[in-house]
This record gives sequence, C-alpha cells and structure tokens, in this order.
Amino acid sequence: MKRIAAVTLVLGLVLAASGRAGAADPPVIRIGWSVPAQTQHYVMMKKPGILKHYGKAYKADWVNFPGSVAIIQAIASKNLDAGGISIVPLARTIEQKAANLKIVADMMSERKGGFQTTWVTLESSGIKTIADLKGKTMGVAGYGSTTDLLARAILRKNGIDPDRDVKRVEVPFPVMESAMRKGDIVAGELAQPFYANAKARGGIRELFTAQEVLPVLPLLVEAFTAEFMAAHPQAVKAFLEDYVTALDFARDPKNRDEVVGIVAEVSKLPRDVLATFLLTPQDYFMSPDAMPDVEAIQKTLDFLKEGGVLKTQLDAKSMVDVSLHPRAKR
Amino acid sequence: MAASAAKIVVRGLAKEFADRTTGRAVPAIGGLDLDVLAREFVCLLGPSGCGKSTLLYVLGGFVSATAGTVLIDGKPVGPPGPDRGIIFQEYALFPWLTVLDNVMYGIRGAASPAERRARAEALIAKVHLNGFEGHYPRHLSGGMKQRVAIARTLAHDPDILLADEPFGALDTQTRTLMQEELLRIWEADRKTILFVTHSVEEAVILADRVVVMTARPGRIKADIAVPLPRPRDYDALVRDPVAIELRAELWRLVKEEVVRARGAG
Amino acid sequence: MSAAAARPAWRALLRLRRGYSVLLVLAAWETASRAGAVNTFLLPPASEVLVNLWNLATEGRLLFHLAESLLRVAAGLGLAVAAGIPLGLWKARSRLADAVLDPVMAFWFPVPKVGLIPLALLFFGFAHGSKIALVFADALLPLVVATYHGALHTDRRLIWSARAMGDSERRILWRVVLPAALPQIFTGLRLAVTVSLLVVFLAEMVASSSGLGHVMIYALRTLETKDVFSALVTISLIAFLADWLVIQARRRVLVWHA
Amino acid sequence: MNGAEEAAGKRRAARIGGATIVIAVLALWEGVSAGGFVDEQVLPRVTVVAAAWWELLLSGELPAQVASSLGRQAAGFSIAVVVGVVLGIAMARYRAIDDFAGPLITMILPIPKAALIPLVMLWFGIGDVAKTIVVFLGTILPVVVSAYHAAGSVDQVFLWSARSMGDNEAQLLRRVVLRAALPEIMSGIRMGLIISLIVLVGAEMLAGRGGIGWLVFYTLDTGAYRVTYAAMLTIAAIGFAYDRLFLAISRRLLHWVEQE
Repeated sequence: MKRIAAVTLVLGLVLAASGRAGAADPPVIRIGWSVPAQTQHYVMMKKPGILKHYGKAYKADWVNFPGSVAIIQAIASKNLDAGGISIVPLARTIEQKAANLKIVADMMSERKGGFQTTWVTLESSGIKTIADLKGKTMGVAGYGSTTDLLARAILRKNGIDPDRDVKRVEVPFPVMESAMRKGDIVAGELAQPFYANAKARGGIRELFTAQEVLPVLPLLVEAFTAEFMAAHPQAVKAFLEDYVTALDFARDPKNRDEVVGIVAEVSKLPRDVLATFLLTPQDYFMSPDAMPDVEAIQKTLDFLKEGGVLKTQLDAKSMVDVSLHPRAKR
Repeated sequence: MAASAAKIVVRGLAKEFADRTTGRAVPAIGGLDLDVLAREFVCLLGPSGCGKSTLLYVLGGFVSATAGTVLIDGKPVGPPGPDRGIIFQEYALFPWLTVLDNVMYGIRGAASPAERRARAEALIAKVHLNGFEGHYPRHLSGGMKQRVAIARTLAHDPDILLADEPFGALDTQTRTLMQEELLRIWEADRKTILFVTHSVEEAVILADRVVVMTARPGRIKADIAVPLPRPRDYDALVRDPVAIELRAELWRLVKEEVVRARGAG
Repeated sequence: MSAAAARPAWRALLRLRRGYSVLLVLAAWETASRAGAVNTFLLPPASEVLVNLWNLATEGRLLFHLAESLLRVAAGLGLAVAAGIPLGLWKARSRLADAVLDPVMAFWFPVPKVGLIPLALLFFGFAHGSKIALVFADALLPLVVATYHGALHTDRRLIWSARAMGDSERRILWRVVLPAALPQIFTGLRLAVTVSLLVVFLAEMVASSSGLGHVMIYALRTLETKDVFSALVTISLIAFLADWLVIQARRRVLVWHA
Repeated sequence: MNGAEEAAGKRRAARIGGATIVIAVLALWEGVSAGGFVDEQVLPRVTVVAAAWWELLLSGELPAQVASSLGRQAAGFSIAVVVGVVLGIAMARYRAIDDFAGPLITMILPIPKAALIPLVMLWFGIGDVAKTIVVFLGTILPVVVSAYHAAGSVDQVFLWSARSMGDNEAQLLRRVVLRAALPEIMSGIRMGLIISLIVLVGAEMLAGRGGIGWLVFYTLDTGAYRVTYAAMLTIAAIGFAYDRLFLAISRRLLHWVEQE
C-alpha cells in the first residue's frame, strides 16, 4: 500500500516537474532578455494584454541575464529556447556550433537616424581628432565587446595602434562620464542612457561613432533555436506576431509616455532621464517592419572576419530564418 | 606458569616517537617487562619523561607499541574500551556537560534512563559531591573536578584503572584527602590499578608494589613491594619506620635517574 | 622496522595520495567531454584546455596577468593582515572596542562589495588601487573574527603570569595573547587567502584591464571557452599553492602547537 | 568598584559610540556626494538612496525580492552548514577523506562563481536549485575550514576518555568531537552566514528571476545606482539582524565555554 502511494507520488512529481502535465497547455517559450535596448521585450513582458496570442498559442518564461553571452550559455545548456542577442557573440556561437540559433527578427541597430554608441571627450580636453588620442588614456566599457572591436578598427584606421599608442582601461558604462570628468581618462564610449545623461550635463564633445567602419550595425536580434522552431512552429509564429504588435505599440507616438514608464520600471532608471531620448532619433534604431537586415548582417560578418574576430566566413542568409515572420515577403 | 596468572603482562615493550622538527626516531621506552596481578595496586615511579605515561597509554590502547607484547587477561591489548578506565591529571571532564551528565556519560547497558541516573547519583554521593549534579566543570575546584573524573571512570565499572598522575595538579591538602578517598573506594571493590606518579610519598601510601623506572628510554629499575598493612592510615604512615625507610630507598633510586636524565639531557 | 629507510619512496607516494582526487576529476572531465555527454562549448576536453594553457603560458601574456593578480592579492591581503590582527586583538581585550566595533562590523561585512566597485574605481583608480581595496575589505573579516576568537579564549593564567612579571598591557597583547591566538589566526588566514583570490578575480572580471579575472572575462565575451577554462585552471592551481604555503607556514610557526 | 554599574556604563558608551559612527558615516556620505567630491551618478546622496528605498518598500518590490532571496539563502546556507561541518570533521579525523576532498576544496572554492555559471547551468539548470548550489558553494568554505581545524585540535584527553568509556566512533564524533569543536565551528558558521548573503549577488545573476542579490547586480549594470545602494543596505541590515540572532543562539549553545 505504502509503496504504491510512494510510486504514485514520485510519478506525480516527475510529471509536474516535466511541465507537461496538461497536454492542452500552449508551449512555453523560455526566453532570455537583458538591458538596455530591448524595448519590444519590455512591452511584451509588461503589457501582455495587447498581445493577441499570449497565453493561447504560447506562453513565455522571461528570464533576465547580464548580457548576450550569458543568454547564449543558457541556450547552449538547453535552459532557454530564445533570446535577444548581440550579433557578435551570436556569430561566434554559430561559428563554433555551440548552438543552432536562427535570427528570426530584428531588434535594434546602430545606424544614421538613430543613436549610435559614441566615443566622447570633454570640450576642455584639447582632443580634437582621433589622432590626438595618441599617448592618452581612454575608457572601454568591456574588452572584447562589440563596441570595443569597432573602436579598435576605427583607431587603427586613424593611424593609432590600439594596443601601443593609447592606454585603454576598462570602465563600466555608468562610471565612464565621472571618470572622464575626474580626469582619469580623456575619452570614453557612452551608450544610452549614459550619453543622454552626459549630454544633459554639458561640456561633452563627440569624437567618433561606429559609422566610420560600419554604416549599419545590426546590434541586437531576436534569435530562436532551430530545434524549438521545428518543434513548435505555430508558437513561434504567434510569438513573432505579438512581437510586431509590441513594436508597433512602442513606436506609436501616443503610447510614448506609457512605454517610457515601462522602460523605467524594467530598468529602474529615472523616468525623466529616459524621457530625454527614448523613442526619439536619439534612441537606438528599431526597424518598423522588424525584419532582419540580411545585407547589413553580412557586411558585419565580413567586417568581423576581416578583423580576425571570426575565423571562418559566415553566410548571413543561412543564419536568418524569416519563414515564420508576419512581415516577410513570400 | 606464574606469568599467565597475571592480569597485565608486558614483555619487551619498546616505543619510539618521531621528533617533529628533525624527523628522527626518539626512543621513549626501551625493552620493558612488567607483570601486574589482578586486584593489585601498582604505582609507577620515575623521573619526568621516562615513559611512565606512555606505558599507561599503550595499556589503554591509545598509542601502539613499536615492539614487544602487551597482554591483558592473556589477550593482546585491544583498542580503548570500557574494561580499562583512565584518569588524567587534567581531569578531562567534558566542559559542555554538567557533573551529572559527565558521570552518566559512560554508563551503558542500564535498563532505563532513571536507572542510569540513579547509578550516577550514587557515584556522585560516593565522591561526596551531592548537590553539585547540575554544575558545569568550570564552576568546580580542581579537587572537585578530579572527584567527578573518578566517579565518571568508575561509572562504567572498568576492570583496570589507569591513573596518569591524577593528583599532580592538586594542592597538598586536597591531594591527601583525594588519596584517602581513592583508597577508600579501591578497598571497597579492589580493582587493578596502575597509577603513575612522581611523588614518592604518594606511591608509598597507595601502592601494594612500586615500580621504579629508569630515565629515557624507560626500563624497570626496581620493583619493590610495600609491606604496609591495609587499610592504611595516613597519619600513622608519616611516622611508621618501615614507611620512612621505604621512602628513603625509593627517593634514592629515583634521584639517581633524575641525575642521569639531567646528565644525558 | 623503522620507516626511516623507506622514507623517500614513501614521501613520493604520499604526495601522490594527496593529488589523486584532482587527477580523477580531470579524468572524469576529459571523459565526459570526449564522450559527447556535454556540450564542448560549455566544457571543452581537459586535455585541450591544458594544451591551450601551456600555449598561453609560454606566450608570456598569461604570466603578466598572473603577476598583476598576485600583486593585488599580496597587497590587499597584507593590508588586511596588518589591520585585521590588531583590530581582532583590540576587540578581544577591550570591552569598549568590542561593543563599538561589533555592530559596525556586523553591518559592514554583509554588504556585497561588488556593488562598491564603481566607487572603488573612482576613489582608488582603475589599475591596482581599486582591486587592492576590495581584497582588503573582504579579507579583513576572517582575520578579525579569527584573531578575536583566538585572543578571547587565551588562558587567563598566561595573562596573569605576564602581568605578575610586570608586563604592560600592550606587551601582554603582543607577547602573550597574539601567540596564544596564532593557531586560530592561521585558520583565519587560510580563509582570507581564499577569499582574497575570489575577490580579486571577481573585481578583475567586473572592471579591469589586466589580471587573470580580466583574461577570463575577455575570453567569456569573445566566447573562447578554452581560454576561460585555462584561466580557471590557473586560478585553481594558484589557490592550491597559496593554501599549501599557508599550511607550511602554519607548521613552521606553530611548532609548539599540538 | 561596582562591576555591574561599570558594565552598564561601557554599554552605554558603546551605544553612543556606535550611533556616532553611523551618523558620521551617513553625514560623510551625504557631504561627499552633495559637495561634488564624487559624482552623484556613482554615489547618490543618502537622502536619494533613502527615498529610493522607501519607494521600493511601498511598491512591495523590496519585500518581494527579499522574500524570494531568503529562501535560497537559507537553503544554501543550511546545506553548507550540515555538509561543511560533517565534511570538515571527517577530513580532520580520517586521512583518506582529507586526501581526497582537501585538494578539491582548495582548488574549486576560490574560483569566482561567475566563471562556473555555465557549468552550473549545464548540470543544474537556471532555477532555484542552481542558485542554491551557488550559495552553498560560496558559503561552505568558512564552515569546512573551521570544522576541520577545530576537530583537528580537540584535546586528546577528551578523545581518550570517551574511548575508555566505551564510545564507538560514531558516538565519539557526535558526543565529543562535535561538541568540543563547537565554539570554533560556530565562528566559522557565523562567517558563513555573512558570506551567504554576499554570494546571493553571484547566485542570482545566474538567471534573473528576482531576488535582492539580483537587484544589486542588475541595477549595477543598468546604472540605477540609487537602487543598488538601497538593495546593498537592505542586505547589510538583514546581515546585521542575522548576526544578532546568531549571537543570541550561540551564547545559549556555548554557555559552558570558559571565558575571561
């Protein structure tokens, strides 16, 4: 008697743990997100009411990670099915066959018409051109990050060896402006919202952006594992429709106040700081059709190959799968 | 065979220690023979560092011999067990237990907790500590602690009592009282006792036989019977000519070894 | 009969005996990775990591970063020892100091110091200062606590004997209480060494341009898993060596201790 | 002359001293930030942090995050105490266990947990189990080291006495070694308790589903430092409360220890 009860209990627990107790439940998409610049995700998380399919065709388990690399590790260890990921780690993942990821939608890019990560100096620093940086100390937000790779290319293009001619120290984004004003570094990179903040306080001069080496940098994309797409195409299709809905909602000027509030809530940053740039031309560029820019991705891959970051030549077309995208031309 | 009748038989016992700094082997006991009869009270006397305590620890099963045989009741000495009780100079009372709990610690096999408690209380009464059952060791004087230790050792009713200078840290008055108390307890049930001491007086008052050891490496130097009647009266022994003679003889033997040890050191 | 004759061979075997579990783990790691039981991106084979480590080491850069990390640990730990032991002694000997320090420490120590990294960067600089400060802040706790406990339980007879010999309270602190507390202080030091290594690598991962932690985070960002594990193995070896050194020092200093 | 009066006086002095230190630190903080010595973005003023803390408290976010963390912390800490004490004593008593576990412990525990996160994900997922394991790994070190040293230095006469009273190995360990080692083990556990709160940050950055440690790391990343400091102070306050509770329990448990 006791044994039967125990076996039943164990079986019950196993079933409950496997999460497939009710066959009628929609599939759960385990999806990784991070801050900043994933506005589409934040809207989906905080306003599921506007989404047509949520809870019916799929459910989402939103998990925050400190960045793309952590999301990729979680995907490789089969703890996630999807995530908003930066293009460089994504390319490295595919190159190493660490996970079979497909780009299914655009999230944000750095290009004219939107904000681009900007290398700045103080107006009083006397630095006018990139060449003036020779022998000086500059701040890098993260060695080996995408923006770092771009900065190195730009420095080299301007006749400065990034390893010899300048001293580059790692400074977290939130400290960059203070370090510069304090004189610990003469120049540094600023992403949003730190750029907006620094600009508001004044005395900042722009030195360069990635424009010079990559006119369009598709920085963040939405990616799914091929396995999940094959197993649950309807769920992914429904998710992408909702994703576009959230994008449209965010881009609609009459919702701006609400979206700023959502981002403030998610990022815990002060609302008034966010309001100065969010969803303006000073914000990162979100493509209205949410379609991945295959050409720009290819150019980025080529650039990475040239710079030695990628060892193999990757093909953007094979990395992108828009077969379930609601705005794909068929 | 006379030897097989003895309770404890030691033959050719040797013990070496490794020096912690040099790593060399240092002999503590070198080829020692000793017989102790059942119900005999034997005192081990010798200069400091002659291996008296080591011999006791080998008998207790705490340390193993480098060479030689040690038999108890005809069997090789085994790991420590309740058949051999030990009393240390440092009392070794568990500071986290009360007097009662310390004494109850070694009582096993009793039918019920109440029975164990009753036995422990009886032993506490035997060492005159009634009323201190709930005290922790830190609240007791040295003599009281040692009485608790004796009660605790008696609680598991050992066959053999090994005492390692148990009264060495006590003042003279307390020491005298404790000696009398130990004799009173011993005369009631006559356990085999091997008692290590560096006091000639103590050995004469307590022992049936005094074994004098040489300086390191320890061997038997002399084995002297104490022909004094029991029960012994402390005050009488102070003036007893036999006792006086014996003390002088023992002191002479020990002194030789002390001088020798100093010369060697 | 005596073990003296066979000693050299025995010594060698004893050494091996203390390392075999590490070899076992390496073997299990290698097998798991080779057999395809785990994603090699997350756990590359041990042999490849070791080869990679050898290449990095002979290239020289790794040794530079290692030296940077060790310098920071040595400085931070040294400061923590210099401050922690007197603080612990003082806390144990003065009731007033204990009453004031205890709540302050109880509040300060649980603060996750990683949150202070930005501040440390601005106050102590981007190079060594900020990391040394963080190592100091976290290594202090085990040293103060251990010294305090060791000093608190000093046999009062020792203190009284010293007093009777006319020693001043300060002299007693250094000549009696400190030696009596040494066994516990070494326990604290063992912990502090491990904590220091942990903190320095963590601090270097959050913001640094050199050090093993920096090597590791750079490798993580560029998804060079083999480099990540090479740094990990180096850290493990360093930790093992540091611990061994503390144990040896303990043995040397505490010859009188049972 | 009057000992009780003197003690009360010292306590009062200590309380005043402690309060003075707290007020001085807070005033210094406010001054440094408001006076522009440190950028307010990096070190927000005390008043700003306090306001953020109050806001988080009222919105219910702070209590929720704390509650979700304390479960993990308590679980990881408890397992670390049990495993650490047992392992430490076993290592001190049995050479074979020491030889096996000793090198592994010294080699694995100093690795920053952030670097182990991929492996933790691989074997334990990204749920509470994984986070509890990270807390456990971070917390066990002081417990195991103190138990090891304490059990290794238990007075020989205790062990021999217990043996000669018929204790078998299990009884000896439980009734003598554990008890005799308890004072030092407790100081290791006290450290472990404090560290368990610190490592929450590392554990909860594993995969963010909330928690007070997650809040620290997350806002450190976004630059919302007023929240970072509010969360850090909350952790410190919890640590303080824990420590006082621990001391009270410890005093009861160790009442037999002889102190000057």
